[in-house]
Amino acid sequence: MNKAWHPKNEREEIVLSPIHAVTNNDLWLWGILAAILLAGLVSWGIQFFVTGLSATGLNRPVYWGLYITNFVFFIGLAHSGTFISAILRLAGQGWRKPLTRAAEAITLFSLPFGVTSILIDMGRPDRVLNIFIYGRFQSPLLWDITAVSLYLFSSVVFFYLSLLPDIALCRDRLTEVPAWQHRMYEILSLGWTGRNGQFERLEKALDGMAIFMTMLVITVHTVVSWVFGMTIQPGWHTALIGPFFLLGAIFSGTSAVVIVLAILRKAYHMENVLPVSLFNSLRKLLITFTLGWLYMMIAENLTTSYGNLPEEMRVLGQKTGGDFAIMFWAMWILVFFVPLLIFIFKGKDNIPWMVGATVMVNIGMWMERFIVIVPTETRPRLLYELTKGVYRPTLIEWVITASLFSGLILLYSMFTRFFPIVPLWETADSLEPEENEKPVIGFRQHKFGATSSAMLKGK
Amino acid sequence: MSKWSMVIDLDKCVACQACSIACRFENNTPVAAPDQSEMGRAIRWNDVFPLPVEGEGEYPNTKERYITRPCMHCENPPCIKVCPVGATYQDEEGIVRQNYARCIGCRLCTVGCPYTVRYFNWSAPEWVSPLSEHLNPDRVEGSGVLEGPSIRPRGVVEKCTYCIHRLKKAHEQADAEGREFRADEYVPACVQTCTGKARFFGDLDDPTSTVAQLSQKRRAFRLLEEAGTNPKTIYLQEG
Amino acid sequence: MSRNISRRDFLKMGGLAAGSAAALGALKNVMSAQAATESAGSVTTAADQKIVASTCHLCSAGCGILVRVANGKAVKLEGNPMHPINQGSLCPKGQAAPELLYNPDRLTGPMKRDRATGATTPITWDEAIKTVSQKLNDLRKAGHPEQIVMMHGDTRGQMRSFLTRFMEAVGSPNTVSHESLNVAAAKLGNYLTQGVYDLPAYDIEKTNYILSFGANFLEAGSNPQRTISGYTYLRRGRATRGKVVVIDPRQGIHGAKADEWIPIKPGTDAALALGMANVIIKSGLVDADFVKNYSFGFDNDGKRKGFKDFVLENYDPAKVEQITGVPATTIARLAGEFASNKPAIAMLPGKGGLLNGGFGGVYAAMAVHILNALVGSVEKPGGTMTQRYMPCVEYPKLPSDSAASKGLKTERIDGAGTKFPLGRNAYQAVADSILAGAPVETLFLYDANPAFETPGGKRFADAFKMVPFVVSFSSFMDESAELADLILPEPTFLERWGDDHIEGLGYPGVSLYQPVIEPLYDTMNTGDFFLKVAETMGGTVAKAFAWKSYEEVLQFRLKDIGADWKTFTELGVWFQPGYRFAKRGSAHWIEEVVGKDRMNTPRDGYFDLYSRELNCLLGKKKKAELAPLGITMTGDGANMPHYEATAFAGDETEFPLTLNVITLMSLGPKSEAANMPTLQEISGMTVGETWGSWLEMNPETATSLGLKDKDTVSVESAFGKIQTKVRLVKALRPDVVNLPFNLGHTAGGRFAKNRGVNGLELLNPASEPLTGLAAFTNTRVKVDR
Amino acid sequence: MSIGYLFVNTPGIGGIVATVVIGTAAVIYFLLTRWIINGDKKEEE
Repeated sequence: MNKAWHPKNEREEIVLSPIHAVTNNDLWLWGILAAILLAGLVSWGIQFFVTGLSATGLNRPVYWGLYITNFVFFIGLAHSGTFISAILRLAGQGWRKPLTRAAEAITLFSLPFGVTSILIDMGRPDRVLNIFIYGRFQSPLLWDITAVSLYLFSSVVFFYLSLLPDIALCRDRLTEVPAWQHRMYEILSLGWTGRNGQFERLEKALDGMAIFMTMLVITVHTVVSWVFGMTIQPGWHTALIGPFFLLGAIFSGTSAVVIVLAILRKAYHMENVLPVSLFNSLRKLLITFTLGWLYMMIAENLTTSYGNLPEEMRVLGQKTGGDFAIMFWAMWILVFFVPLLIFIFKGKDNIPWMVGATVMVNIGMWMERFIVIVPTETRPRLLYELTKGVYRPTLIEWVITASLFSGLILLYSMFTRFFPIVPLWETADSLEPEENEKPVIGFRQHKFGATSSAMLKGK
Repeated sequence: MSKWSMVIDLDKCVACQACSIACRFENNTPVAAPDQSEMGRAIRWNDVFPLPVEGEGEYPNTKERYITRPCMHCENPPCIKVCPVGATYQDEEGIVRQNYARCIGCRLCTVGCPYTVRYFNWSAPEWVSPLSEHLNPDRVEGSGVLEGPSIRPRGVVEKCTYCIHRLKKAHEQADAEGREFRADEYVPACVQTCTGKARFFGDLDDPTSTVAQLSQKRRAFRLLEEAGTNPKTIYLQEG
Repeated sequence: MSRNISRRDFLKMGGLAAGSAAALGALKNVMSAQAATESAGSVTTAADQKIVASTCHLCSAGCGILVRVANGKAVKLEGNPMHPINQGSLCPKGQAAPELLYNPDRLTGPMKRDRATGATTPITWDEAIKTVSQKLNDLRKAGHPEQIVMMHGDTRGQMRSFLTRFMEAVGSPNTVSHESLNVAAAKLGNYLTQGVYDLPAYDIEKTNYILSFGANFLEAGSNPQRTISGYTYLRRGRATRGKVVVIDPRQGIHGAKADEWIPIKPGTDAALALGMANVIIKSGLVDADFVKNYSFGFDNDGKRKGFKDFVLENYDPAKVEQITGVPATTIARLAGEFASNKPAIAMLPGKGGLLNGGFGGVYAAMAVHILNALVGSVEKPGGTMTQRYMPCVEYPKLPSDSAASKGLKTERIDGAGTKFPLGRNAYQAVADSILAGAPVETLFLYDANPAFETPGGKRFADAFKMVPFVVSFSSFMDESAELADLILPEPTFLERWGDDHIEGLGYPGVSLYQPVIEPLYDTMNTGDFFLKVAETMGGTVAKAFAWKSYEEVLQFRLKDIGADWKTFTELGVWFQPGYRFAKRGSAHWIEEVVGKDRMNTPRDGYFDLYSRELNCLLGKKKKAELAPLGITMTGDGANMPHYEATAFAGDETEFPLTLNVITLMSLGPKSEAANMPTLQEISGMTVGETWGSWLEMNPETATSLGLKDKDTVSVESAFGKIQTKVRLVKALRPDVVNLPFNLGHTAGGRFAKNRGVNGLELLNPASEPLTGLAAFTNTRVKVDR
Repeated sequence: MSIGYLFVNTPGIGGIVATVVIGTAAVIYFLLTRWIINGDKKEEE
């Protein structure tokens, strides 16, 4: 078959190098991650077939715990990619290009675990089809299902499209990879030939989708929050919960990108491909988000405490001075104080500091999800005195949680071994072939009107 | 069509818990083992508990308050709004019902209910033999329908149904005898057993019914009225 | 390009496949609209069903029940609307009764137990009957039938007289009722004043004002369901709402429902009552007609001091305030309200000593009941009533029997009437006598679990070791049955014949137990057992019991109630409604209302404000002789109700808190109820506890002891030490702590065993010297981590 | 019974909405992909 034309990119060597071979270290890493994943599967098996949710620390009135926290967190994490590649694309931020794929990959791989979390939390996962057969659109859960699955689907496509040229590149360049792998490239590349019309349309399509994706991002995390917001429970029933969830999502998502980039950069020696400047730009964004988070926090809690409704205050009390005080203030430190200081004073040109800070942010954001969900349940409007909710997650819950995270990492790291994690065509100097360039066999002769000569030079 | 309602006179309620237990034996809710009960997984559709009073006094000028709480059978039930599959729904007689056969156990309704009257089967109900001998044989079943005292599978939500099976039996009786069903032909188990005769039950739409009249008393109030759920379980204040 | 095409097709197919499945399902649904709202669910039920009327036996109220029997299984109990006590209601104990019937830990047949190994081996009923009759005959031959002792619990109806008759036929005076654990104090208080040895019945429905002296009448009085029915009628059943004042160190539910709660210092009720009497007399609010014409000893008479002066001199409210901790102003106000809102009731508790009394409980009971007399509430609508009973056909006279009559002349083993001059039963004291060497050859335990339910019950474990032959009729392997030689399980009350008097309403009534289903196991009604034993024993005993079955005994005794047996079994209850109040001074009054039970003094219809019965007993006694009876007062004062400072066990500085063991509505008074899982689950409702004990303590006290809510603490008295969880309760005197009763079983079944702690282990095991009452609240404890 | 009421209350509607949305997306994305791949196609012949 005919090889496609590929835009020139001097980073090609470095970017493709990780794909050539799977090292022993990889196998070790994957082995461990797989083991944890397996442990999680077993635990879930036990919960599903033997014990039911009685294996968890859940009770009345704390009906939701770790699983739902994970659900919200993973969906939040998923916003990294779309934010970087879609929103920044619309904003015409050129610097984003090298890290778009790395970011989108996070989206791609964390979404499924968000969905899984829901299934794990259900009392009757075996009846999941009922949602489609008897689904009531009045229920926020339906909005969730629709939005999230559409989001998942769209990100796959968005991701796949922007990957197409590079798959084709792998197909053409990586001739020494195992046959099956090469076959995979061939199939997935859909016979991409790199005609510049294809590139034009691809760009168009991606621009269009970027708009759609941006809408989706907002919708998705808002409806996720509405699962809580549409009840009349103190602490949940606030219009702010949507925007807050959204901001939190983008915040933790972007932080995740920083971590991933740093790792890739180190592991795959991409110092030049992923320059420090990237981190500096992200740093500016992160500072904004940190302050945004503060703004949301103040807006929410100030409103609550001025309104001073007893049931709301009971929940707030649980956070600031009650059973969750330690976690609450730890969250403040992890999400706000320390990261902000680091971002401002230490983060510039300093990747380790950035990583440290962003790791904190992600841990903190996970806590925040937990603190949004559980304290409210521990102080129901009516029985708050007698059914003071106490929630102690069980081992099974923790194991399953861990397995979800390791699953995410596993998929991600495997992906980086089979596909270029930095988009080559996007970061190419130009999508227009230069004069002196040997045109690939095929149609380009028309364009340059030098068919025969081109033919001759061709081989 | 009747609109069923319960009025509970807290001045006559002596917090004896007979309602709680009558309900258990009528509706086959399982006993919660010590550890489960300790965790707050006990299932008593009608629960009795001390009602905390905001700013209650100090000894000796302090007063304990108690309240008994079945499902409120709200006219505007928050639980029904959020159910993704219509497993919980309000029937034409205003009773908020629960179909164990359809419930997917997402627990959106349990967190949605401000009265926490909805209970989840963390594990399948069990009775040490021969305790299972005393289970109420009444069942409300059909294709894709499992309600009332029917034994619940694990992982679904259950709740007070104003003893829906009693209502259905009363209806059938009336039909069998080929006559009109009368509202006074049925009361839930908790109302029947109430030691203080503190519970009244009937048709709120019938202006002559006891509940309709009591609901107009100055002492009448509803739990969490501010929540706008408009319960059909109505209370009468103490004193 | 062919590959591309095939790929497209693939995509296409995939895309379609994805949706279709679910979409179809959903569509199908929309077509068959409203599938959710009008569910096809139809109701089905058991094929054969019946309703059987019977009586509940889980507390002393004896409510009427209608049992729903479906496919031969007792599935649900409802209150019997015909029954005047509960009028269709039923408390949680009754509702949970199926858990007693179908309890996995029930004893399934007679067995004998090897003392050495403790191993039990099944035996046949014939064997059991032979063994027992053999034993009894031997003792009769040996000329010591009095060494046969029968301890029975709250056994009413015909069974009580039946057991007594059996013991008399055999020749033993030692039928010991457990009333010394609860109702005896009130009965004696009533006896020493009104001359009736019974609990006063209260016309709650018609009264205007209730002074409850720790009667705890909404949870655990002698007849909670009757008092609840009356209470709710008093509150909301009629035009004017009666006032209720609760005097109790613990608020509890009855205090919470009352209009006023007076947290009184434990053991000072007598002083409070007399303080009120003082005010009532001083302010001339006494019912002049009653005290002048129908009561004895109001005014001084010759050298005898009258009640009036005695009270005026000794119980000025200011002084009473010092004793009781109740402000003098409050005392005066309550007394005024009480006397000027007639009809009014001063209510006695049907519980150990006084709920908050302990020693001196009888004087307190007298003082409280006298308040009724002063305001003329005795035998008045809205006042007190005298319990009447259904006419029962007299048993045929016992055939004369030398061995028996000899045995019957001996002193009672429990010291009632001798060691305890006023006492009629001293249940808990049996252990002491045995340990002190009193010869007991055979001990029957019917509906009794003394090893658990008495203060310091562990003594019975040792006592039983000294008794060669102990027989238990318990349906469960409880603490006492565990120590018996023969365990002859009786069926639960849902499987056997029996009856119960209807008490608390004044008018007579009787209520029936009948087997609602065939007995589940190889059990035997103890009545039938003793009939068979009598038959096997032969001789006079056999003659005295010429009935085939206990059911026949019932039919014989209840022939004259006015209902034929068939009607009675259908209704499950029969009574003569409408209490007839006797006119003061009428023959009716003298025969049935005032003085009818007096043993040593004239039955002249005078209500004793100055107890002539006590005078016969104590009149001659010197200070030195009174002291051992726990009486410091001398002369006339000793014969009148007065305040005796409670002799607390435990030095106040070392043991600062008074322990109060409370009975719960949920678990109730009966051991077997503790093995009903549902009741265990709900027992701690008031504090949010479940399946275990808790110690109620006032927050102030906790802070001073450095304790937090839910801390594990050790509670220690001079008699024992236990570990439990402390729960803070605001509505409780800071110097009192409470432990719930009927928890902390060491036997009795899987649900009862090792759940919480038994507070009675901490209590002073001594009996009240004058009356032989067990003292439930004169023990001090200390609490620490 | 307003349309709106029926819409939110009729069982299954939600399921249909969800599936339809996803379904439509599927078709659109499929066409989109094909459109991209076919960039400059005509010139080929």
